Amino acid sequence: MSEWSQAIGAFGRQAAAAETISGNRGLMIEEPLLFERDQPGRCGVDLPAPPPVADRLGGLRRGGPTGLPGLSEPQVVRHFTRLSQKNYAIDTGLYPLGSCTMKHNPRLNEKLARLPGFADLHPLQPISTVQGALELIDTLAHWLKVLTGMPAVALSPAAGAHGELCGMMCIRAALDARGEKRTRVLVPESAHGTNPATAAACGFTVDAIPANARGRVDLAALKAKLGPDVAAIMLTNPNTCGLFEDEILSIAEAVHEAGAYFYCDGANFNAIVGRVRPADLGIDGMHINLHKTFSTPHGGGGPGAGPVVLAQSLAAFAPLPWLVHDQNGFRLVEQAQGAAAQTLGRLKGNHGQMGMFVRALAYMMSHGSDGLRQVSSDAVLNANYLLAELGDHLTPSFPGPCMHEVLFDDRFLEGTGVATLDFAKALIDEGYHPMTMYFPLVVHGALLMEPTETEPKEGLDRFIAVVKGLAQRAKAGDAAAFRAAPRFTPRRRLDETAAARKPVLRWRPGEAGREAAE
Amino acid sequence: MSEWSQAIGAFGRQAAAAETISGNRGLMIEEPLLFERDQPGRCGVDLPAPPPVADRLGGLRRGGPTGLPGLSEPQVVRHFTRLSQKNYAIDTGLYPLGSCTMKHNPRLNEKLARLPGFADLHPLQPISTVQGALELIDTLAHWLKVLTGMPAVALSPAAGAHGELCGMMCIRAALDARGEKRTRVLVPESAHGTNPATAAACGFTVDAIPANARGRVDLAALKAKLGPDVAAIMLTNPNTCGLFEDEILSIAEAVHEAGAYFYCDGANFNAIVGRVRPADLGIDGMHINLHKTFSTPHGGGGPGAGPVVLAQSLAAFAPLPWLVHDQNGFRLVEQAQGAAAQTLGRLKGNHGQMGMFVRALAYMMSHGSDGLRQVSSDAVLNANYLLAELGDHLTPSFPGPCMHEVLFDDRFLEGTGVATLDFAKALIDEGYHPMTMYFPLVVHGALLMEPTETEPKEGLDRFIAVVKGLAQRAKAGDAAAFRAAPRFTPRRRLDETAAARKPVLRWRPGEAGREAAE
Amino acid sequence: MRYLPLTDADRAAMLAAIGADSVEALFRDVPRSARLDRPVDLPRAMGELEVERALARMAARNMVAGAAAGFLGAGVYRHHVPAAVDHLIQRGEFLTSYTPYQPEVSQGTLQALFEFQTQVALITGMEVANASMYDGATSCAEAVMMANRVTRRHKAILAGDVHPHYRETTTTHARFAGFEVVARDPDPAARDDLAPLVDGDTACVVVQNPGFFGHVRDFSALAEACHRAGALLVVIVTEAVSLGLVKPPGEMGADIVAAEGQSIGNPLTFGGPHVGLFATREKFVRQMPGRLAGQTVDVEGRRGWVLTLSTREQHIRREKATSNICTNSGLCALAFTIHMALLGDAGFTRLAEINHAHAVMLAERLAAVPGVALFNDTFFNEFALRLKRPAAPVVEALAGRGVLAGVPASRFWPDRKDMEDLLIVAATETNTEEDMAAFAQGLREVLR
Amino acid sequence: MRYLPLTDADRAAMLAAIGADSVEALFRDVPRSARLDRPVDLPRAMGELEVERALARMAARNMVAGAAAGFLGAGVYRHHVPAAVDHLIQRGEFLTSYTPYQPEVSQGTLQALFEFQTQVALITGMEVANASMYDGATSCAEAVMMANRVTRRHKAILAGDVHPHYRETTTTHARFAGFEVVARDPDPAARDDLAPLVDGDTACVVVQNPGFFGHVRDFSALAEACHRAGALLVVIVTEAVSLGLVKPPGEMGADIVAAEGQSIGNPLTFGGPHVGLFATREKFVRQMPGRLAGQTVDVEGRRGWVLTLSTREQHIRREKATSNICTNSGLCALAFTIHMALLGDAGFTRLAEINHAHAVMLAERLAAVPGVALFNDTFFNEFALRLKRPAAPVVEALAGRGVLAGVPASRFWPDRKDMEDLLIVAATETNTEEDMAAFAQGLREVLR
Ligand SMILES: Cc1ncc(COP(=O)(O)O)c(C=O)c1O
Ligand SMILES: Cc1ncc(COP(=O)(O)O)c(C=O)c1O
Repeated sequence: MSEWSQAIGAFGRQAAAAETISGNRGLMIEEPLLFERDQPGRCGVDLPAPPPVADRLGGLRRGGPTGLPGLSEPQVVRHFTRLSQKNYAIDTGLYPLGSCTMKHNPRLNEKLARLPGFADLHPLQPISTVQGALELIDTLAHWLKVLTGMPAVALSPAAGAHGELCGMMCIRAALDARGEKRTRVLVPESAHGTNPATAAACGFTVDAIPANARGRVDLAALKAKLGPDVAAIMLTNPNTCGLFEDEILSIAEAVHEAGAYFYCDGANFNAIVGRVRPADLGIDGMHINLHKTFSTPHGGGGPGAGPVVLAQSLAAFAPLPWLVHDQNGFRLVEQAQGAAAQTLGRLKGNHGQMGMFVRALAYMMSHGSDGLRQVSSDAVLNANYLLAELGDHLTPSFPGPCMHEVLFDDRFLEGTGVATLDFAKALIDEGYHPMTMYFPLVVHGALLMEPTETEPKEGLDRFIAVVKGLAQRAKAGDAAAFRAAPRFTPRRRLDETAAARKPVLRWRPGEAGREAAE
Repeated sequence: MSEWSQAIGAFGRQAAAAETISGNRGLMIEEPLLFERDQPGRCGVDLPAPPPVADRLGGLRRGGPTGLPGLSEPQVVRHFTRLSQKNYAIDTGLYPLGSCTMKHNPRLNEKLARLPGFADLHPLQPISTVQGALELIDTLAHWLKVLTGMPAVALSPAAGAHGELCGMMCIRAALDARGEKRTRVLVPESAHGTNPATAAACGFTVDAIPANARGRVDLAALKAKLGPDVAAIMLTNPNTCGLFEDEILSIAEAVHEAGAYFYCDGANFNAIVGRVRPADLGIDGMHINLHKTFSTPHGGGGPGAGPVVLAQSLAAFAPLPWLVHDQNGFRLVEQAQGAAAQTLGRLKGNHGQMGMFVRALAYMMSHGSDGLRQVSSDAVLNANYLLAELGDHLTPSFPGPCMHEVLFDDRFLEGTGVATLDFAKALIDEGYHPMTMYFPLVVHGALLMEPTETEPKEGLDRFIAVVKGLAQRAKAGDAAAFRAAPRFTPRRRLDETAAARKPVLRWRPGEAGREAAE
Repeated sequence: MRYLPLTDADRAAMLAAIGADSVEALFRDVPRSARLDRPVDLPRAMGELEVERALARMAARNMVAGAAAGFLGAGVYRHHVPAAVDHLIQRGEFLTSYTPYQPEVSQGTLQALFEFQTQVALITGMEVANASMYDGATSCAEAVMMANRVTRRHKAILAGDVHPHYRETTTTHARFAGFEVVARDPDPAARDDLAPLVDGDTACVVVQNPGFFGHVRDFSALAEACHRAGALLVVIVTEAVSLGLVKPPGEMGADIVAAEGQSIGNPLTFGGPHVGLFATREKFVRQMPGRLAGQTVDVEGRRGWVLTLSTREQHIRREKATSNICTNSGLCALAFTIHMALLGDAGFTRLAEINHAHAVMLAERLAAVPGVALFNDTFFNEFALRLKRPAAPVVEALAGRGVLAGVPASRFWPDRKDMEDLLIVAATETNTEEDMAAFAQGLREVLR
Repeated sequence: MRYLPLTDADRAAMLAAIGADSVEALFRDVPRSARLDRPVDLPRAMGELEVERALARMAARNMVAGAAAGFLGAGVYRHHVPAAVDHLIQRGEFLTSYTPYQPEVSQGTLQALFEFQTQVALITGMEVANASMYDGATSCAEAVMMANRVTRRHKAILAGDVHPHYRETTTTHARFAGFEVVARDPDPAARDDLAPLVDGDTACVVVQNPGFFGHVRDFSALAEACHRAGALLVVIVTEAVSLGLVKPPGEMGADIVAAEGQSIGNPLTFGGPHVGLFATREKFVRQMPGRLAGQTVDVEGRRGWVLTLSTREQHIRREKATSNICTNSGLCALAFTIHMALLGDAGFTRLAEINHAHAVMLAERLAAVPGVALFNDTFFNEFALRLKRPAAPVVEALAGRGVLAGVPASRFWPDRKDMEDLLIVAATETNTEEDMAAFAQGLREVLR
């Protein structure tokens, strides 16, 4: 074992021994569950006594207490401040999570989304009182249509997967309108899980298409699979290997010839925004994750927004509501009537993720058409720089150039006893969020790195030095040290198997909870 | 050495050995200076090109560049986010810094202070356009006067020390008006450093009065020092030992009989707010730290606000501006004229710390007269609880009851080789901000603890357990472990002597700066 | 550009390292015909000040709900959110992190989700809850699809007073996922008894409480009827605050609760993003859609949290997943969790009591206006009025007087004459005495 | 009460542990006559919603500067502050921490202060700067008192175009600290030459650049005159943005620079809190007032920061301290540091250029209005106009038309006829073409 791993080993042991009385370690403070801070009679809000009235509940009053814990405001503020300190985030460092486009989230967008003129609007106010809100949505739609070259956009989808659903439903509706019953959808093996899941949710069967040696769709295999029962292909482009489907025009042609539709998963639009219009690639429908390409914050899992741009052939089936403009200004079509008679109907409540629309539009206007083009240029440049600098130390799955993300597999770890997972955990100790691991499934032990355009070169250089260093250590035979990682985090590796075997999904009174220091 | 200190020792050594490549440790990420992130041509704002004009600078253009570093917004956000993570704060844990009243800072107050109707007002707008702002200041003044029982309040002082200056200047002005030249000011040894510094800044000489065995002003000694050349006494009450000056009425009487004034340092008003009115104690003038008693945030050192309540005898000398109300509404008196002819003049620009006024008033209104009374009750209760629970383990300097803070000295550490400083640093590792150390100067190795009313009992119980545990360890002879503390912080003990011997007060190009990971 | 750290010098150096002579070269896999050689036809970059001006101008063209006397509900409610909530959710560590795939550096989000799941279970009276869905309407559709999986049946009966958006969203899914929906006629009087309709093909019955028209009902009997027939009872809640006062679905025998959580911690935001709540029985947990945070321990034996049971999810199960959802409403769920933490049992109950009291006071006041009839015998903070003439123009007229008077049923059923005169009115803790007086007075004048 | 965590049960248990039978008993040292037995006569506790309503009502009674066409300056300037600034200073770790007495857990604040000190030194062209003072006016007074210490003399000469508030604040200190102030007459034309006044008793000469009436001047010659006489030159800057374009005081030979930093990172807030900048020469550092962050290393040899040279300060030196200041303007200094970090050299210069250009455009426009004469030949973003009639009523009239037209000199010198017609006007990057047009048009009409 190297000196390094000895140190780690020793450290690991000592760390446990060196526990403090409180269990805290300086600024890293243990925090129990809210429910373990409960004190009856304590409350974090002051509400006036309700005016006395004869209730109208028809005898259906809640019987006992809810069991919600009583805390004061200072405790609540401290609780969530401490929890936040146990998170890694874009604001704290490089977050090269491939396929997730973890770019800088401007605070201007947060500020504008909170303007009362947007945040304090009820979706069902008279249309005459929300013309500014509808103007904003219309402006966003215009930007999305121009950037994609598509004639229509459905704005209500709440996220990428929801957008896929919208797009695939449009395709089903179009087929129905054509009186055709096509049931098969072709999905590359490298596709994100939401693609097959979406196809299935729309009543399609999924047929996987293999990749060729170059990490793209095997055109021959695709053609072989095309047939009268094929409804569509769901293709991610650039694909999840970070590669542009260079035969995309032939793919589109073949698909269309077979009478099928071309749905594109636009999660990776950041690689081409401002430089390539999906319409010019023969795409019939594509969702855009505003929370990726257009920087609305991920918020630890959401919310997002997944507008879907549509070709003329699918536009008539777009979900409700529709936004139209006439001599009286803007108007919402909320019923399947008139021009909207063929709509597939509603996909969610109200009119879409307004809060995300404001943020995305502010982001777009800040960049402008020139800036957005620079976004894709720099995103691709940063990824290729990682490929160039790390290519000799890790094992790139495919030759470059890549697009906005670069895919490595675990061949460089062969024989070291270090797995992709261990390598990722070692990166955590170094102050980095790991890349996406084990996705896409088409290569072994995938490491998918997406730096995004908001990372400076100096930052990438530091990251590169660390990755190189870790690769050397792995090859030097320090598997034990890697398996011990992470060591400097609020928690070390967690037992996911136990979590799944006996799921504990909520707190219950009297359940073990280790109290932490105030 | 005990097992604990062995572990620590081992840990200390290993920790250094276990350094990561990056120097980062998981979520604790190294961050260089802004200046070390400089890249010419990079900018965190986008400003339009200035309209072309013939300049009017009379040839006085700046010659070279400023040397300010160029960073993009993502880097700046990350830089300051990381820096913030190296701070301890009320939001993250107990902050029992005696004499500083580190209580919860409500976010409501932050929100209200940012209402454009307050934050976006120019101090020199026509008076007719700021009536609401003046109404707020007038309302705040009313609350302060009722809570203290004093007839007047000067609102412009920017902090406690500035308030002291205001109060002592009023006294000098009053003496001048009486045609008396009194030069001596009596200040207890236990006084905060700003008291003597203020007296000196007003041209007085400082005469220290000793404390009695009970930690209060020695009345006899005080009387002995009183004389025709004594201008005033500056007394902190409750005093910095956390004790109420129980002979205060006799003190006031004696001082007044001697023709001197009674100035009170109101930094500890939190102990009595809503329960005792300074006017009823014979006080002639007292400042109130809105950033202590009334919860405006300390912001890592400021800003604060130090309004001074004044007795009738001093009111005429209050600094400009004065706020008056007449048939046309509110008005500011900004000149030494009419009723304000005797004013001591201006103490700062504009009209006082408006941003703090909004926060303080929101805090007062939230509590109401009943809640403020509860504030002092709970603050005193919490401090006495610490005294009761820790009394047998540490050495209280004086018997209880104490007021809002409790004073211990280092006798309990005698012979352990552990100093107050070491004990404080060990608390840091346990997740606590230390109490005030080595102040007041009247006891040896002072540990002054002020929990404030916004700490829950459970939190105090955890703190008590930790302090007891550390006291035992100290007595068990673990001095080495204490001297090694803190170990879990972004930096361990820093060399303050070196810092003062060869001061490095700014970054200069080419100066050593260890780069950190992005 | 302020968000782009690369300088031209950086770009040149990086291209050199890559061995490409231009960025264009990196796009060589893009068919030439599809490469744009110039920026698209949209405005150029703007500074903060300009962007702020442009959007503020749009914002100014709207009537801010808080600036009016507002009584709109119908699934979205204006409540007061404590300042601490918005402050805390904006902390970068929450705001700018991704789904917690790396638990060692995501314990903050994971613990908060676990707390969210527990709160949702507690207020609904259910055993378990997930980490959120997009909104109430999609929760409803997912609940029905889950019921299909659990019962292996394919018919859902939707009550006539389930929120129309929820009904439509579910119907949309039914069409494409291939199950049957029996959507009952709108039922403003809440007279429709569904028990007789439940048969051996019925996967679930979907009801809402309080109903879309405000009625508060006990579905215990219906639950029994469902269970007797091997069907599930799905209860929708669009006003989460009602759970502070009204008997929870769990105590009525609900098998799945699909709810909208916006009322707690989240602003109106013109209808989104909001947060779907989803709760059910422990035994169905493996059929649940969405993410789940679960408790476990780390290698040092310390308690911690992870995402769990992911074998239900799309990234593992792909076409066999329980749902295709990936991104959910994490940050809205966090806002919910923080607001609920501040409320606690005492605050949550008190808040519900105030809402109810305000609604009762308002209902009495408005019912006294000539030409106005109160529809409901029972309600929580929302009720339906029958006006002597079409409601929509009345609402328009009142908006002109600074009163957002409620939602006309015709907004949802423009073609149904019987809905034309119906007005759905909600009151919350944010309504003052003056608001209510203004509403009553305005209504009196407009109906004169 | 929402901010008070103790429950009655807690209180009882704690009293028992203490051995007191009531909280009153803990106040036994308070003379009985001074103990209130009931709450004072003030309103009772209010919830967030009520407090928000009460204060929002007061806020609504003011004319928001940003809602008007605003041209006020005179020491306080309305600039656009990037959203990131206010977001970052609100992080609890910055907002709710105290003065960094414990460096191991205050490295964030300490490093930021070190960066602030460096930025201030760079833009003023001075060698060192402190960690902030209350505001520009108190910085000015402290500068004069420091000059007294350095020179062991007791006379300060204050130029006639130093901001009146700065002059008055300094004069107040002079009266009580016992030094002499020669305050020259207001000098709107900036013709006053102070060099001849400097003598062997002079501790310092205080000038302002740009002057209170906007003039930009070179004080190099005056600096030499001062130094020849063994006096110091103190230069005041009330508009920090000017340092992006105007030759800095350091290059003119200034010994101390006392400035107002509000323009960078801080809102108007009706005049406070703002942030005083204080910079000087290295050799005078031990005579400096205020806190200083300094670089050092920790026991592991890693670079870190501490508060240093505290032997100058009140908590160590007591009556011999260089100043009595303790709490300063930390958070405003942080806002300054963040905004300046975003600007960088390119942005800071550009910002200054825009301000100057707007002022030049405005000056030309207004000078063209009949009855208006421009006073200045040189200026940065502020200038003085001579109107054909008293300025105050003109400003009142324009306010009625939504134009905040500047500051009438009579606001500071109500009794000086020669100041009556003077109007001090500022322009910044926040003023639009429309703002300027509205001002010119309004002025034309009012003066007609
Ligand atoms: C390639 C791809 N497709 C689809 C999705 C799903 O998008 P969302 O999470 O917004 O539903 C993602 C997000 O991770 C993705 O990376
Ligand atoms: C007792 C006492 N007096 C005076 C002061 C000075 O107040 P400020 O820091 O607001 O100037 C303090 C603050 O620490 C204090 O504790």
